Amino acid sequence: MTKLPLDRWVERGVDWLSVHLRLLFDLLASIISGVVNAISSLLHLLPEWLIIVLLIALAYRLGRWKLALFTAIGLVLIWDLGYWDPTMDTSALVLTSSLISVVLGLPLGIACAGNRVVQNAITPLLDFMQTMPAFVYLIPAVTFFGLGVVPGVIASVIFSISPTIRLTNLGIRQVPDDLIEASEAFGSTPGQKLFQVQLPLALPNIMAGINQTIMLSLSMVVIASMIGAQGVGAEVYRSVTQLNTGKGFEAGLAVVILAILLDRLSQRLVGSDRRKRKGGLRQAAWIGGAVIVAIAAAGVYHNVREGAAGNEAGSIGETVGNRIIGIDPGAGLMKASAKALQDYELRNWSLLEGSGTAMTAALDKAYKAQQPIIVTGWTPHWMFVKYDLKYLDDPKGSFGASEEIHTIARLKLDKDQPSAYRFLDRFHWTPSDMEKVMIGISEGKNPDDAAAGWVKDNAATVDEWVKGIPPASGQKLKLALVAWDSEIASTHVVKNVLESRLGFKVDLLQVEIGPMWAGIAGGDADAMVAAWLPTTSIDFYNKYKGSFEDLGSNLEGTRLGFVVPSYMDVNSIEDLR
Amino acid sequence: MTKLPLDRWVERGVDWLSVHLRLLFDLLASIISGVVNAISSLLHLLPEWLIIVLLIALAYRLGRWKLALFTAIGLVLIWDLGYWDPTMDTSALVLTSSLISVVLGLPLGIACAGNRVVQNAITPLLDFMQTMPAFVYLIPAVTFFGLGVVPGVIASVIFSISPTIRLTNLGIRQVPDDLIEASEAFGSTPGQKLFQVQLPLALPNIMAGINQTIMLSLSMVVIASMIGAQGVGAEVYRSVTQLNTGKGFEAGLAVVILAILLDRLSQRLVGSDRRKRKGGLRQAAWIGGAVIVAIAAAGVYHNVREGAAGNEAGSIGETVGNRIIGIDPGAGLMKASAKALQDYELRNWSLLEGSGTAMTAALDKAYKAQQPIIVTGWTPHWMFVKYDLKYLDDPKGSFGASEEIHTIARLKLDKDQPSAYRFLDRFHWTPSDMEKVMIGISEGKNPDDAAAGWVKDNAATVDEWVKGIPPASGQKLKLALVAWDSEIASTHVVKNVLESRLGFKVDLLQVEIGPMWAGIAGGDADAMVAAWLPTTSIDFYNKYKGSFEDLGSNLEGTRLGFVVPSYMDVNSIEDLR
Amino acid sequence: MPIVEVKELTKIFGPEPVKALNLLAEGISKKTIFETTKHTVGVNRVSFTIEEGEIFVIMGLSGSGKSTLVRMLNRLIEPTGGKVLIGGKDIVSMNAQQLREVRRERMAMVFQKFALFPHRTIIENVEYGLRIKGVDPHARRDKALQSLELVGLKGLESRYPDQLSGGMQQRVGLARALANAPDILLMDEAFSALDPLIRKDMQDELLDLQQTMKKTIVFITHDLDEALRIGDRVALMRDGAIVQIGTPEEIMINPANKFVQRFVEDVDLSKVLTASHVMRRPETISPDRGPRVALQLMHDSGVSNLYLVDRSRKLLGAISAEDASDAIKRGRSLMDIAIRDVPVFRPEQHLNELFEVVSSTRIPAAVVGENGKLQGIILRGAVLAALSGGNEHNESGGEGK
Amino acid sequence: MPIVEVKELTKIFGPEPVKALNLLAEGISKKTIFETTKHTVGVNRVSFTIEEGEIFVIMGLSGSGKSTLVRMLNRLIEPTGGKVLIGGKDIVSMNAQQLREVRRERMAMVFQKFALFPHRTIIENVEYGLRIKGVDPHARRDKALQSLELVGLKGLESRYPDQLSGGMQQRVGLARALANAPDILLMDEAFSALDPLIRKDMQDELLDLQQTMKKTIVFITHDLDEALRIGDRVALMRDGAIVQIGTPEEIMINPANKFVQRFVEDVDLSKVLTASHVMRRPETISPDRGPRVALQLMHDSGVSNLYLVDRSRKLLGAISAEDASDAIKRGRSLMDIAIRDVPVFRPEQHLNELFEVVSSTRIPAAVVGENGKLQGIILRGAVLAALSGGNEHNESGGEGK
Ligand SMILES: Nc1ncnc2c1ncn2[C@@H]1O[C@H](COP(=O)(O)OP(=O)(O)OP(=O)(O)O)[C@@H](O)[C@H]1O
Ligand SMILES: Nc1ncnc2c1ncn2[C@@H]1O[C@H](COP(=O)(O)OP(=O)(O)OP(=O)(O)O)[C@@H](O)[C@H]1O
Ligand SMILES: [Mg+2]
Ligand SMILES: [Mg+2]
Repeated sequence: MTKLPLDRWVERGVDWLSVHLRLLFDLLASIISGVVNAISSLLHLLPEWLIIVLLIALAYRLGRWKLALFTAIGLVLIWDLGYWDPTMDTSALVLTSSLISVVLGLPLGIACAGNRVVQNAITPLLDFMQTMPAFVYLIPAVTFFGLGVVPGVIASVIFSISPTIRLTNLGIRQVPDDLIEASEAFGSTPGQKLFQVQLPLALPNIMAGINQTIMLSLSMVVIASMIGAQGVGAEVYRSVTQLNTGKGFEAGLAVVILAILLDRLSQRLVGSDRRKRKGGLRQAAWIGGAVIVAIAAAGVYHNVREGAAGNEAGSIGETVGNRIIGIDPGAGLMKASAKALQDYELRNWSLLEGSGTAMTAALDKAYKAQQPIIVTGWTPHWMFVKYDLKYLDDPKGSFGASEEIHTIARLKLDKDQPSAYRFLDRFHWTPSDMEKVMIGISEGKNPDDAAAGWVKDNAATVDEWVKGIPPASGQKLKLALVAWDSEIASTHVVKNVLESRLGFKVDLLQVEIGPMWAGIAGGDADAMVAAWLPTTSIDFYNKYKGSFEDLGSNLEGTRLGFVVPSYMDVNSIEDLR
Repeated sequence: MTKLPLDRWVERGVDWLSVHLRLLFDLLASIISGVVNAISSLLHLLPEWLIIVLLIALAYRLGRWKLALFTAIGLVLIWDLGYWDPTMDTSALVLTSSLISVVLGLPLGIACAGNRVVQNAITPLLDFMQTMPAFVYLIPAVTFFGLGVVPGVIASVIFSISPTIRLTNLGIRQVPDDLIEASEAFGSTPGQKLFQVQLPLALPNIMAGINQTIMLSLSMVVIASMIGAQGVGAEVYRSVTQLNTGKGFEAGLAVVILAILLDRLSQRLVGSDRRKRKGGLRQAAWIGGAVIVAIAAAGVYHNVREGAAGNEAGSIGETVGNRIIGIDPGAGLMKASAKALQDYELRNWSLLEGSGTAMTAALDKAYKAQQPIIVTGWTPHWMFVKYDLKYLDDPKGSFGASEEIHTIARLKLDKDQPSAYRFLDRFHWTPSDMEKVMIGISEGKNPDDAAAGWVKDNAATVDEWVKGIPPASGQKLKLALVAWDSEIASTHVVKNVLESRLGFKVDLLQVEIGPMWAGIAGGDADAMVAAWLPTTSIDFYNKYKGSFEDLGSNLEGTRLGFVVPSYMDVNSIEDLR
Repeated sequence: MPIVEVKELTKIFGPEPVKALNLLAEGISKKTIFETTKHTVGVNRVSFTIEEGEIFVIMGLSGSGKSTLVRMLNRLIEPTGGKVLIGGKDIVSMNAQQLREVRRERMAMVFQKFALFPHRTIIENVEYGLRIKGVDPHARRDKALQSLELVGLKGLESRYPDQLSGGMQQRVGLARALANAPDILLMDEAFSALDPLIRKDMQDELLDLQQTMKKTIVFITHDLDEALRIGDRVALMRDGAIVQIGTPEEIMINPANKFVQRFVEDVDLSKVLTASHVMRRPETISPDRGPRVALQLMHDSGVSNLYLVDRSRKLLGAISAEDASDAIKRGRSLMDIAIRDVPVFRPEQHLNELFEVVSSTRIPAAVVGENGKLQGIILRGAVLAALSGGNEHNESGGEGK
Repeated sequence: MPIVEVKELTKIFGPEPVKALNLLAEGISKKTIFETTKHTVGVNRVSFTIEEGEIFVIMGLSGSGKSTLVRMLNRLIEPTGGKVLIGGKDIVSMNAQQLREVRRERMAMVFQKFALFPHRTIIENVEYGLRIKGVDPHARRDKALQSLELVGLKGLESRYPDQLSGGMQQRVGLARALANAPDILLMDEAFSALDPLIRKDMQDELLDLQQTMKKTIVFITHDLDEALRIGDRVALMRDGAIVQIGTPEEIMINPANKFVQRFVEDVDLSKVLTASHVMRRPETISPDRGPRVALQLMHDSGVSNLYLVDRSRKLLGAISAEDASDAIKRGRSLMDIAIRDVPVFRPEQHLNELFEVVSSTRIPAAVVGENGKLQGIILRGAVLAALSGGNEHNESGGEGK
């Protein structure tokens, strides 16, 4: 049976969409970013204490003193911990996505309840949206909508809309038949039946759905931060990639407080107590409607203003929105980039945190459209093979000298697995070797096949590596790797050699950079060939020093820096000023 | 308003937990990994076609041909796309975490419905668990449970248990009063009422909750893969990081198919149609119970088999669980300790990473209970004043000779701040001096006060240090320190002298050991008095050589080694074997 | 034109009603159909008409299809077959908009199980129909309050249904229907949870509505007395079919079959039967005859009283045997000795109104029509015989004392 | 010992019942309490006892607290004050375990609004109580089937409640309670949705249960006839308090106040009043007297019949005036001319059983006790007078014909 070329189809589909629906996507993006920006600028405009007081007052009016107390403590804590600004950014994002989810989800849930066909059609779609990993569509989302808050909102909506739809449907279906009959007997229109009978009686279920929607959209903020949505999510991501649990917890706590506040306030707004609910639903609908209109207006305004202010003179900064697309915040490259911005006094430039993948996606998009873009890059990377790129000169040496990639083994590996240890110690190749493997993978080859191909083509080199090492007999070996293209390439090559030449059974543990180091240090993984030094991984190296063995470099001549497509008319970082 | 040191607390809490609840965590980890491994090996044992046929048959029995058709197409597609094995891994993970969620969530939901106090207590907890970003607790989870599938399962449960609890609660609360009354009028026990009336009537809601739990735990597979849980999640992550949308989609599709299958089969198993539901609930409870028992048994078996390899007789090793309590993983002491373990061939001993604080906390706890304990220790340290301790002999010299503590200044400090430079150069004291300050701090004195007290009591010594140095006029000075007790003591004394005698304004920068050196080398900090040499800090010393100025030692006669309370009947590291 | 016209209306519950419909057409019984096809015949080819201003009562065994039938009148249940014409328009073939119009403007329903909205206060429940129609808030609040007052629940406007007793809830349902002021009221056991006093009030209210507003009312009840009291016509159902339709008296007096007879046997006949049902032919004499003739007449027909009537049979008085023989002795005319205060009833008066007089009068009471003509007399034995339910009452005949 | 004893039982609905309780103790009326404190007095210091084997009927206005009262008997509603002793034990102070025991073994309830479990089939609904008790599946299925058959729903075991008509659902609720075979049955308007035929069957069933099994039944109804038919005693409630307790006859005949009188005025008296209520003193004669004496006696007391009794007043026959004068002519003894087929009733027979005979008999029927002694005779006028509701019936007196 030949494999269904599903991957090919999907990619073609995505390409097609990105070409043909660009207008639609741009429109969507500008609406969403308008809304988010409107909310966000509103939140940033008002002083902290005013927002806190307003929210406490609202909480007191809606709930009882308990809620007000929680609001007070929670918000002051956020303020005190220093997460006020990012929290407001996140609020804007989450408010927007929850709003969209509810505004779309309620009618869909109602439609499902009214019609079994609709329900049967929508349910699997919901399952799909909720379980298709966000990571999968984040990349196309970046292609369609660019980096930043917009794809974050969209991913949140996709992930979190489901409970609202499902529980609205369920709630309406559970309304007793005799009440529906009573309503119909008086000649209610479907709308009257809905608003006067079905929705009020389904309210507890609907509110449970909205609660889950809010919770889920907040649970997406970290993932959204990986494609450049700023806010507490980014703080969490940054802390965590720096193995800073305490700080991560603080930022996470800000998320939790925000979640509870949003949830409780929205629940109270509608009124969970039947006795007081009466006008609640309609009131909520009114308020909701008003808020939506206001925000939409603000968004359009924001958009128009930006559009007007925007494209004056053609400085490079302006053409790329003064943004440099970065990668994971924990990476040493980001630190170096930050240093570069400082060294060259690029004050109004911002470095967008995200992930390596998001960066390449953004690059791909810009490249195809021949638009200007500046990214943080490193060699070896397949992007240099695939696109025509250049490093910006770095006269001040902010990015330091070139880096090496080290092989790191756990303690005592030499005792436990001497053969593997010896091979790993000897493993050493060149950037061009690595790029050969990388480009193969980036063109869709299975990494195992790409590695096998390289090993076959470079039998001589490989023979050198394994000469005189007694083969093992099926022992297990765990290699950790981080999902950077370069590491996928090298680790698979190592794996291939270990298996095909030395008779090991290799498990690959693909993890984040922090866990990778923690894993080696804790002895959960045996080795890795992914330690970029002295810049990228230095913090981890220092942190775990003593708990691992450094087998020296396996590749030299890497480079870090700001990278632009060669069609761009800029050559040095100094030109960016 | 000073910032709440929440991050500090959390980190300490985590450290504390990782030391004190290790047994519990280990137990948990072995149970969970047992279950996952049991399921996973079962799934891998059976040939693909058999599993497919079995599932199709089950689907046909439970649902109608539609479900069977979907099962067939879905599973064959997964097979065809080549994701069979990872999908089975993921199934094991997701089955385990959903099972745990449902098994814990149902009773909790019932408890919430029965008792408003419980509900009020649990609801915010659920909000917390669902919105605290998984990334935050993944790192501690790795500390607690190691890399791999276990922290993945735990993170999934934390994230996905909420809907089951919430909707069980809501469903039960919505059961009409008159039916509850009818049930009570016949003298139902609370259990009978629950199983005969409340649960069956709440079933649609409960199943909606379980559906969401399954969906959410599947949505965690990618995140779980970041800490080493293998499966489709890892495939997705890998593909996506290679910007390989198509492949990512394929792997994601496997997740989706798995989700839909799990959901539909579990829904059908209980029976969503009231007309057929009758025995369904009890049947489901039975099946569920049986499955749990079987899997638990398999897990215990798996565990016992693994465990049997371990311990022998009543050696010292056993009394302390073969563990030596260490400190921060980055410290040279840890490296030396690791070396010692190696030198003395203490194979099944483990060196527990943690922090100085955690170590002393553990020591204090054991000492009070007169229990055996082995820690890594160093002199000067207040613990030697407070407790009756002894170093274990180190005949092989793994810990090297005694150490000195050096004062290190940044380059050009002599030019910029000659007064400070001169004082620092002169600063020199004895272990007993230092211990005086340390014990004060350990007894709860503020470090500043303890230092001031010492300075007052030793005016003569201090006068020596500052004699002839012209005082500054409020210049700022940054001292870096690492949060070991000895360094806190010395740095505060230095600070006190600089401020009270020389008119400086001193900022203390408490950092990790790596950043401390980096800070001095980079000029971010002016000096530090914490360079243990030649063992502890040697790597940093070498690494940054040339970027700092070594002002020579400020204290001699320190020592490193394994330390035990003197009531323990062991004298040499060799006795540990 | 009748306001409601039902033609061959049928309802079959089950997944394949048409199959069962065919069986039904073949004359297979409801029970057999259930046993063979698991389909339940709810209503079985029912036809009738209801005139405007009529109170049409439906009675029948539990499960005989009364609720189903009434629910089909406003198409809450979709009929399997047949037609329902409301004011001449077939409701079964209406589109949603037309149907809504009819339900809003022409009909309102009181439900057997109340079906109050638990999330609305009492007054909001009562307002529901008006709100649906778009009546403005003030007007609808006023109407709802009136309606609540009518059912005796004033002061409870702001409670919720679950705070009311069963009977109160039922009255809220009633008020909700009444507030709508529809032409046709469909009432499914609307008084079943009411105590006798309030029930009687409500019955009077209905009768009032019927008379003053010409409302048409379809009323399901299990209470025979109620059916008799308010029903213009009664339909008796069994196994989905109508067994008999007629005025209450027709049904009581001429039950169509054993079933109907058993059904009505417990009724308090004194509230059904009228003087005309129990009166016997009186022996009369005209005032131009003499007492001797009178005495002879009494002797011949074995009675002890004669009724004196003029030529147009207008009652003038009564003659007792004693007085007649006395008159012969004294030579007086019949007019002289006639007893003038003969108790008089109208023929449509119910027996229970007769008891007191009949039990104590010395001369059997007379039954006199509108025009003053003597129609009959009431003998105690005949009254008792009628109450015993025996069917001999309508035969006229002398009392054999 | 009474099986149920209720002492000063009170229920007040609202957040602060004790406050309202004090007001109540001060004698403030339910209405005022509601208006001032928004608390509803459900039941107001009610006390009574029920003996074992008794059918105790509770009637009263809608909202008068009947359901609340009955629900407190098994503590579904927690009383605000007072005691309920079941078999001597106070149910209010029981712990959960004891309460459960009582509910399982001693009482079962039929709910006004049925409260069937929608997720269970009919038979499973009926089995519910048995299942709760832990009866084994076969036994409980058998009992449930019996119980279902009793209420006439055999064959519908596997349907679901929403597929049944209202009356059928009510009977399922009934069957559910009966299946439990409790000592005490609490029935809240348990027959309200039943048609007259089935209702009568059910009433007979209850009477049967009471007689054969000595069950105690507390029965709420709005149907006066029903109360009369099955009630040993009737309690009449108003505004939460009991206005009158007594046998049906006591209440009909001696209503405690205007309210009770109005409440019962519509009742069919022929089902309440018995022969003993309407019988008059007969003129008797012993067989050793001659016909002449008899004739004289008739003439003196103005009657046309005498009843022949022996020395212990045992009825031997009747003597008519005609026969007596005939006997004088022919010289026959009273025994010879006695009419032997005098219609005879027992004193406790209801009037409606008498109608047929009384209407057609030539000689007034006799009322004879258990021992065969003549107690009185039934005159038509007296029957009618009693039915007219006049209160003169118990006075004995001759018929003034
Ligand atoms: N849950 C409740 N909350 C407040 N008031 C209540 C509640 N339940 C009953 N009541 C009030 O208590 C009083 C007695 O109600 P109950 O149900 O006992 O009447 P009932 O005699 O059974 O009437 P019906 O014949 O209409 O069923 C009523 O005034 C009612 O409004
Ligand atoms: N939804 C349904 N599904 C199946 N059968 C039904 C359904 N509704 C009613 N029936 C059946 O239709 C028949 C008629 O029911 P209906 O409710 O009209 O009776 P009813 O005359 O109103 O009785 P009651 O006096 O007891 O209310 C019954 O046999 C009942 O079981
Ligand atoms: Mg009905
Ligand atoms: Mg009641």
